[in-house]
Amino acid sequence: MKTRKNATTRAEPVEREHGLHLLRSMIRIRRLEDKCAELYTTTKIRGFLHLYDGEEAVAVGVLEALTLDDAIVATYREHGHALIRGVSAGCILAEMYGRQEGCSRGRGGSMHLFDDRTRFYGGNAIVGAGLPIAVGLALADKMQEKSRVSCCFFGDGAVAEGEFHESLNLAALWRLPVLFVCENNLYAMGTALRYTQSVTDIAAKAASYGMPAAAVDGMDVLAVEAAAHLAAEAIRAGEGPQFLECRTYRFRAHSMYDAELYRNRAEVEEWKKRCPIATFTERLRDAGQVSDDDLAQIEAEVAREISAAVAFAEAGSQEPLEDLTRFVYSERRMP
Amino acid sequence: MKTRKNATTRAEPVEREHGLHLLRSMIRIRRLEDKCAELYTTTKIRGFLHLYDGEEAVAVGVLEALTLDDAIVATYREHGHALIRGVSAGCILAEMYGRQEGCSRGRGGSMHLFDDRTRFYGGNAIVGAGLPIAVGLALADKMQEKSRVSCCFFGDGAVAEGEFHESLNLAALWRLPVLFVCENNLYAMGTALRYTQSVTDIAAKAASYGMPAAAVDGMDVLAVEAAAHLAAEAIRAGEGPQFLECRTYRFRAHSMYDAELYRNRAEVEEWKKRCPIATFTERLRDAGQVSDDDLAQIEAEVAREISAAVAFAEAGSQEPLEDLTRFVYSERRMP
Amino acid sequence: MTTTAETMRKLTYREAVREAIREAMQKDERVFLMGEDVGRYGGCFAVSKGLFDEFGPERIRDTPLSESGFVGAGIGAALGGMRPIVEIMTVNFSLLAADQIINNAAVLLHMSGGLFNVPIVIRLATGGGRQVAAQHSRSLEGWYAHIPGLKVLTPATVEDARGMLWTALEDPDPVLIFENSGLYNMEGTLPVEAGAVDIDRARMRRPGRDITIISYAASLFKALEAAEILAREGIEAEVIDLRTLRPLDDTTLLDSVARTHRALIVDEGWRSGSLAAEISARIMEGAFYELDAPVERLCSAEVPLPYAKHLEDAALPQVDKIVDLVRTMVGGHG
Amino acid sequence: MTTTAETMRKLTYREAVREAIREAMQKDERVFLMGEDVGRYGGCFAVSKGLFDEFGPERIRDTPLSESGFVGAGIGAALGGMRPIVEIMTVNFSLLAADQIINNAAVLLHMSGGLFNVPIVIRLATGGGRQVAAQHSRSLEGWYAHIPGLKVLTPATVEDARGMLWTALEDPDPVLIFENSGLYNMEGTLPVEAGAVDIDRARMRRPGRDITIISYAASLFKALEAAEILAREGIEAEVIDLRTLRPLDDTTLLDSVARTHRALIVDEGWRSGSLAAEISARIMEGAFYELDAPVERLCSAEVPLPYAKHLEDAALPQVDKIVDLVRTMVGGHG
Ligand SMILES: Cc1ncc(C[n+]2csc(CCOP(=O)(O)OP(=O)(O)O)c2C)c(N)n1
Ligand SMILES: Cc1ncc(C[n+]2csc(CCOP(=O)(O)OP(=O)(O)O)c2C)c(N)n1
Ligand SMILES: [Mg+2]
Ligand SMILES: [Mg+2]
Repeated sequence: MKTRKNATTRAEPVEREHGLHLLRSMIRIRRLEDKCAELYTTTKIRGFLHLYDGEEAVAVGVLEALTLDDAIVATYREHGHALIRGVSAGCILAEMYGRQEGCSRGRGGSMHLFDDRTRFYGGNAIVGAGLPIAVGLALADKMQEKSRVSCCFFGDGAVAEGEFHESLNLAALWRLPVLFVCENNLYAMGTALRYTQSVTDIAAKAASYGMPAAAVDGMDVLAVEAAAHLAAEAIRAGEGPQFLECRTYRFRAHSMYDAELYRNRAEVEEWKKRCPIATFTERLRDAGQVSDDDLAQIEAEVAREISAAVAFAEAGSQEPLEDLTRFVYSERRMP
Repeated sequence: MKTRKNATTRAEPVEREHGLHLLRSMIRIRRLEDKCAELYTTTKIRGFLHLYDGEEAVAVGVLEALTLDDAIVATYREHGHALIRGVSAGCILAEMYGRQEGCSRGRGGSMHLFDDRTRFYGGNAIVGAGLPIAVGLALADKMQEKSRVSCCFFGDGAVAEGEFHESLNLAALWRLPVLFVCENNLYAMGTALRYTQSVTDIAAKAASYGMPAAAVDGMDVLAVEAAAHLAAEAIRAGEGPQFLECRTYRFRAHSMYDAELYRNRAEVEEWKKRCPIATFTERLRDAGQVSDDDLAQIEAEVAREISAAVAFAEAGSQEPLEDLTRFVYSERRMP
Repeated sequence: MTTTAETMRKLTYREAVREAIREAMQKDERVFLMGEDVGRYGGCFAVSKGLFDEFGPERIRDTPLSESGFVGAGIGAALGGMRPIVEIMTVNFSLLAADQIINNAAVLLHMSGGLFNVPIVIRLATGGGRQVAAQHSRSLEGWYAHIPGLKVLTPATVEDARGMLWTALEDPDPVLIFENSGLYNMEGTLPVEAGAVDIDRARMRRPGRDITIISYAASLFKALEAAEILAREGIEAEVIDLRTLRPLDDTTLLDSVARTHRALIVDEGWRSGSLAAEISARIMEGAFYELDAPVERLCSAEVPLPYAKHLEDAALPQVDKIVDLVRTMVGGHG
Repeated sequence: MTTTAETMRKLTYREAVREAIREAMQKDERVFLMGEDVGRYGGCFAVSKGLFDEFGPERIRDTPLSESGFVGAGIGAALGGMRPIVEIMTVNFSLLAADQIINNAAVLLHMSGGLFNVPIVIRLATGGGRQVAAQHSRSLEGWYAHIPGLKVLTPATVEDARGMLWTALEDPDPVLIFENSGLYNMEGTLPVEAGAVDIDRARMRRPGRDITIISYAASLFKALEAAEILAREGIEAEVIDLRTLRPLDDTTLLDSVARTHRALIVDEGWRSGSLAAEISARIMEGAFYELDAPVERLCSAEVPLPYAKHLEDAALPQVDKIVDLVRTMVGGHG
């Protein structure tokens, strides 16, 4: 049972183009989330809305290590994952508008983004329920001798669920190509990790299944990327499942309903100093790899992307009522 | 996380009276089970029947460490536990005969023995489902500031269930007075432990919840007793839950339906050499603490107990049909 | 109940549940509340807000995300002499605890020949209509009502939200209380001295002579609204609130149908195998010769509830659909 | 189907299921069987006996006791291009997997707007009558039939036991096949060339004119036996085998009732909120004016099934009760 602890890449250099790409990716997520928050207050978006601010380095770093052939299973806090995976901001927003141009026809909303082209298997709003699915996707790959990774994102809260235990055991027992990514933001809704786990070291817990597990600084996109690369390589090399605990923090409330009674402002502010976007920008700037112009250009591009996405969503249409009962069952037999 | 491995008492002396008591207890279980098997072939007993032959040292050793105030939650392989706990062989057999004189009125059968006087909370036939109940019993004790132990028996197969994970975490997180006893007989029905667990060291798994865990030779009644005593003392001292893995083996088939295709005769024979009754008898004999007369006397007593029990069961009556719907709900309000 | 203005007061459904919990905990040391985010967060639907500060972490007990584990622990605690109120955030997550509820809580008393009863109260938010999509919008109260050994309560009014919890806590057996999340903000009035309520009887919420509309929880108010509209057209609908889905109170239903000779059931659950089907079947069995027309059901469309508002609205029973259906039923035959 | 003697052969229900699995696995590499003790043990009910030796541990895959985990893995494998047959030993243990079945398998296609279908087949043993007590004796097939997105099959005959599995494997959506454990030893004949069967229609298993008895699986044979007894008294009961509980084939039922004007449903499930209630309600809605008497239901007593044989027998629907009920129904009115 090896535990790769705190893999860090602080010292390693990063190519300018790659650095800008990572930065742009994180900013795209942040701006999309900001827009979502805004659209929620104007009631364009309804239902539950869970934002990813502060955690961008996790999705960006991990997805960088995967190819479009790999499969993704995410949670209800998945706008960023979908976006980086290649689902357009327009389709994502249209989904939250409840338009049929949305990536799930407007039926899923914020918590249930799906995309078949990029093997994005949702957007699952039952905590822990995505893990067995990822195990099964990996089982299918193994049985079909496909060298693909099935990557499952989930929160620290999911670790307490029985499905976590069953899934890790199955994946390790059968040596399946699963990448488990725990987005440990220290809280499950309003319940801090120390109130949910008798042992709060999640990577160590994962290692107890005989699965290589690493804990990384989830506020450091390069650290996440490096660890994810190592893990994905090990998986493709047939070494079985790998576990990544990304230690991160959510800057916003759990959902738009959350009054945040369970944590204090100071803690949030402390973490905000470690903002993955700000710190990475600083780092690139220190290395002379990004200029103010670059930044302005990125922001402008992203702003254009987001406003085009809003326009797309606004222009979207409603699925006809007659279609309500479509897709309860498939419309055709399968091959 | 301390793991007390292979606690052993080989060297320790045992008082004659106590030794005879333990031996008698194990023999009582064995003879009761033998009778059950016989009664099954004559169809006096029906349904599922799971026998405990080979594992007697576990129930006897563990229950020796507990008082009548403590609570027990067992599995469908629980005749021995009920018997040693103090449920009469007559009530147990009457239950398997489906008589209203049975400890569960004949409604539960072999898998569902219950007794309120001895806080014997069943006989649960859903693998793993007893663990959360034991956690809750312990929670009640803790909240009521009662210094009692809730002891839960379960098999190696249960370790794979999500409820195992949730229960161990809850018990450790809340420091509840639970004694978890895993009866590791190496098989869950026909599936060997190595096919169900990525890591087969169950005590180590338990320790990963931050819970003291010991693995003991489950064929050695003194070793089990000693480990159980230590664990129970720790629990009563407020040290929170403790875990005991008892490494044992079942000599008979999983149930009366099992063709035993999954293990070979040689393996069974090898284990039979370690029969907890035979080895303990030898040991007492070597120490000059038991004579052939003693043994003959025990066997005679037990034979009388069992035949009286059969007579009691045979003489039992059927619950009237009008009572079928009694106890779906309670017959009176509670205080 | 005759009460003067000063003995009545206003509060929301949410406050009513909270009060019931608080007072039960004050009165009975054995009572405690356990569930995800019931404590520090204040409860997913803010029901338990403030109780953590009042009663502390032992009795307002935040649990990990372990539905099976903590529901089972609730069962064990009930066996051990406590009176746990276990909150499952929404009925959707109760599927993770179905084993404990159905394999343990519902059977222990009967299977033990009467030795071990399980006085647990499980509270669950239920219902659709808030655009939270398929995995968060189920109405499974009728489905749970299939299981012998459970009692299933569905308080619609502020009075029942408060009183039923008390009654449930006095009940020796497992009780599931389904709180329709659409009702938490609803205001109602309550006598200052309100206490436990019976859970054995359905209740007529509006008298009528032309048809019986049978409903419960959130749909009840749609039925009442429809009844008002119909009244303006001269159709007098009697509206019955089931209140308890298991055991069902047949008498009140059959008596009503014997007067009106027509019945419509409005149920937010899916149609096939619904509680509405059960009621239709019971009327068939108990009042067939009283019927002037077939009993009809208005249920949710048989789809996982979609996020988009227009689709969700279309999937759920609505006032206009009730009105239309009643018009046809009353006008059509008889 | 006209077949000569030499093209027919005898086999048990158990063998029929086994053959279907074997042939599906031979024909389609994507098919595999996964579940507790399906491999080395030979299957809890010996259904898969011999298949492990034939296909090896990858395709006859023993799982740990992790119902939620391996059912979820089956869903994932289905999404990933395989055609898993997941065996849950008995329906009672499926409660541990209810989350995956209902929160995932049943909703993914609709919620994804048609993107992701889940071609999983889940086989579950069901039913009471073997003295294995409350936790092992439930009949929950009707209960699962409440859930949109699932298909629920209940093969009664050897032909259906074999053919329905094939059809299920060709189905793009999640299919639950409930095998009543009391039927495994039943022998039947089958054409040598038997293949897939339709799963869209109920089937008349015996024609009659006086009453329609609607049933499925093990109860079907009780209904048929009762019909024989009744025939000797001059009462001709038409017996319908539902075969598929979701989606229900109304047409066959309603056509029959339109001929007989009376109906009795025999269902091993508990009465309240049962599939039997659904059928009664559908007849109410679709054939009310055809009825000469109220539709009746014969279900299991609403108790956790007890171990003692006399109590268990009393709790389950039995031939003599069917006969008595039909006599009253046909004699009583109309
Ligand atoms: C099975 C289940 N139980 C409860 C919930 C309600 N719920 C939604 S998110 C959440 C907290 C999850 O925390 P975590 O896994 O850490 O993810 P995070 O929200 O922090 O990203 C809870 C309790 C749920 N969706 N599913
Ligand atoms: C949840 C659940 N799944 C499956 C079964 C069927 N079953 C009964 S006993 C058993 C094996 C359990 O093995 P283990 O826990 O090691 O206990 P042992 O029988 O060896 O004492 C299985 C699979 C069950 N009773 N409950
Ligand atoms: Mg979290
Ligand atoms: Mg075992």
